[in-house]
Amino acid sequence: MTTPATTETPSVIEHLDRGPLSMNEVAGVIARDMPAGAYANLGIGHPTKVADHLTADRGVVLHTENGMLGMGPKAVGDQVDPDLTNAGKVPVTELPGAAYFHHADSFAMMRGGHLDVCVLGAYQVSVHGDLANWHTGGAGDIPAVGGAMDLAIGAKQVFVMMTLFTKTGEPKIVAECSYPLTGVGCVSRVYSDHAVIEVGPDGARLLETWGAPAAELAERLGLARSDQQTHR
Amino acid sequence: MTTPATTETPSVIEHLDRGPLSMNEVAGVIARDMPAGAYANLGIGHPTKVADHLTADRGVVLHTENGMLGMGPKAVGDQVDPDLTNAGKVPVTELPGAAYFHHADSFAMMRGGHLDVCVLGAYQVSVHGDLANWHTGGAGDIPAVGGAMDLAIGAKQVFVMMTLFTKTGEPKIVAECSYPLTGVGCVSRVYSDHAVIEVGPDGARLLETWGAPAAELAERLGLARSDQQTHR
Amino acid sequence: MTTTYDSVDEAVAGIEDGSTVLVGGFGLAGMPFDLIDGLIRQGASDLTIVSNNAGNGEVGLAALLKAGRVRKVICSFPRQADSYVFDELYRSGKVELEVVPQGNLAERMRAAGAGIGGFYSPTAVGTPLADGKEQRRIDGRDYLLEFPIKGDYALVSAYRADPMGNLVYRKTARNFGPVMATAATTTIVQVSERVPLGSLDPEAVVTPSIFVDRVVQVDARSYSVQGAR
Amino acid sequence: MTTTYDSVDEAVAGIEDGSTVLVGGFGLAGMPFDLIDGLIRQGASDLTIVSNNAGNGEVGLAALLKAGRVRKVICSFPRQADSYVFDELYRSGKVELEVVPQGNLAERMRAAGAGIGGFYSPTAVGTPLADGKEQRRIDGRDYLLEFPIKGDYALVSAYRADPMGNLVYRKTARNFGPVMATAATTTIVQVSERVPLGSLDPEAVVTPSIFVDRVVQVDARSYSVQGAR
Repeated sequence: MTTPATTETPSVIEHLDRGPLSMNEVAGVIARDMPAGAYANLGIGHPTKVADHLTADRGVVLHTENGMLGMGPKAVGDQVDPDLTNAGKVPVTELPGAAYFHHADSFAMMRGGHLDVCVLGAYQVSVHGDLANWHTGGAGDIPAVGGAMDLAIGAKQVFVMMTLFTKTGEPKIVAECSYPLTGVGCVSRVYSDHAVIEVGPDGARLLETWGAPAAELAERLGLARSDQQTHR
Repeated sequence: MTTPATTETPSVIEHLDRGPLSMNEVAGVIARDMPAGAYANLGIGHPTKVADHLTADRGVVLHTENGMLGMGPKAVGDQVDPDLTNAGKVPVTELPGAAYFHHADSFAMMRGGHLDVCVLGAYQVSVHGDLANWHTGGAGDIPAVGGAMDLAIGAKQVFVMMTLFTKTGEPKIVAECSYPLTGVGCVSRVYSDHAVIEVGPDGARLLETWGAPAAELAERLGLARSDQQTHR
Repeated sequence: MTTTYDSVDEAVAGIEDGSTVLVGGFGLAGMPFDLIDGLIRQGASDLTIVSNNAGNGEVGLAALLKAGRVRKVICSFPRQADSYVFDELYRSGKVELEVVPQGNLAERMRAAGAGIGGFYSPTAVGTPLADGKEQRRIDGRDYLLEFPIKGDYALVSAYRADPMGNLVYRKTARNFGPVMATAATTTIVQVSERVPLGSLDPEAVVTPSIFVDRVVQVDARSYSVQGAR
Repeated sequence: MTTTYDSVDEAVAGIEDGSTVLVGGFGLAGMPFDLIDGLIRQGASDLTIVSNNAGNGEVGLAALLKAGRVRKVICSFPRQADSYVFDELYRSGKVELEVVPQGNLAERMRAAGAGIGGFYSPTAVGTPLADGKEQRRIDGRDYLLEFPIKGDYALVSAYRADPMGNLVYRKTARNFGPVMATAATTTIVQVSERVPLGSLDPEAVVTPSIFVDRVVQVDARSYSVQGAR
């Protein structure tokens, strides 16, 4: 059951009849919000699950930065071809209307702002849309950025898919990222187990919640309760 | 008959048993000097005649900046295809092993120094290899550069094909170009009706003459007679 | 997302006065004649046209120029044997001209499409076309700083399109088309043939559909006749 | 001019100590395993390797690293589940690392091949990877100045070559190959198939022969087995 909140948060949708979403369900919500006919990049890891929720009639065309548009589902059995993988090096398939191109052309496509949506994981996202997803900053860690920084600045909209809190309960939406940045002001929305949150120049705003009212989540996240638009 | 000069110009070859070359014969000399297996661009106009003197066994591959490697001879009769022209917009043919590419890739190929030789026409060439071939500098002239400046700086060697003197007898090899420049220090050799002349950082040097001894041409060109290496 | 139109007039609808329009073609090869004729009917004026040439005879870009719709031409080679329409407008001060070396023209559009803010090109160093440009020595060689040329619209002629908008070209008619398709907000393409989904080899697609907004099929014969002039 | 060799050892002959070697492949797809094995046998050391990753398990680049031949790695993503050879060398200070965002890595090699002296990229602005780079605001957006990465050699895996050296690739094994082929003084290519002159579609050639110096055919099966790991 969906309960439109009417008091403090006029536009937020609260799903209070259930608990938080699984990451697979989060993928479903992202798929729901993907514009019809969008060209989208789903990065690696969790975000690639969004593809499982996109039906053909939506006309979403998937880009993988290792040189392909029109990527199909993961390859199974005889479909596995070592020459055809996604950016996570997982064997995938090819859909009719696909096109291959080399790495410079593929990243030109991203950097040039031609992709409609990119979905990335994150360690932290700031209320203003800064993204930290490539490096924990730990002294012993080997830095490895891959295509994350290019993806972060390339798409018209960058969606982040992540759990809203760390395993120890710390919010991953923050006033300022403490981890090394991947990009500045690049994220437009965060899709998480507890909520969909808009971020950007005007701060963070809860759009939709699961398992808890917006006011409660705003409190846990340290967002101002009055309109969820300003970080305290 | 070939008469190697032995006095003042130890390496110059003087062809004194005949008059100056026709432009078609100049094209033949350029073809003779084209390295086997070279990738070459013949620009537009006169230099395209070099192709007529290149036999298949030389393995020279022709580039045209409007997007092709492996260009064949001019198209005749039924071969004419409006979608297949050279840079001078003349219909041409395609040889086995040809490849098409777009304009940015084509000029990247040139600018990146991958062509071995480019042959261009010129108004003037300085003894140090400066090239003027795009604009007379006349007040009423409409400037039009085309690919000349890109070609001038792109190939490993730039050959100029031109008459050595203007219709009024002025040398077109000069101490400094009076026409607007196309490129600085970019020409390596001038092939003309009267002589082949090396130009570059050390000045101009006659390599081969037709119809007149090197000393006489050096005098007309204002090159120092002692070794033809320095412009007076 | 790519939309396929039944008529040229629908395909060029909405082009605003003052737009920058990238027009493909090198001479006649790859020139989108039908789209240019549509643009003339459509009526947009005060246009900046970016193309390699500035029109031949009284067709295509020459007709657009003659109709008084063009404020400025950015091209590499305006002067041709039959470019008298442009020549007269230019000499009488009725059209502005920016001459750009052909490779810089292509690369500046490539930069616009690739999200590159500027690049250092060795072309034109030491020439009059370097005037006003920032020069920089890198690794012992001199370069000029060149900025992107972005179009509001691109008019491109291709050979075949599938229903998604993937394109292939024919021979040297490819020229500026694929670059311009990446560099414009809205890319409008005329094609000789429309082919079913899955019939283009994914290894051989030249312009992926992501760069294509509108497609219209035109009579292949008319293009061919024009090109053979 | 392209030379076709009968053996991998001939194809990789002459690579000097201290060379910068561009190595194609993204993960295992397009990885030139046979050429890397040849390079290990050939013995060149003190190498700078430019590649997307820094080796998997103990094969390919990992084997080259393990053999102590690599002074520096320039890559976007060294850390992988099975990159323990690199990890240990890096942590013990035996190999240098320059991490470059994947798109900048590709574009910097493209610039080397295209004669571009430098370019302004929006990638990595405001991040630790911007440290030491020149920043410039162009048209309201911030960019970093990036310089070309040029190779002395490129090792590339392609699908088919004709006798001139024209290349086509297969699916996403294309990745860095065509870019690296343009960016190296000497480009060495392993192919699964050699095909007669005229059998590659000129419209679909991905790497024109001008970029290819040496070609050697390798056993397709061995590549396939490696890739399927």
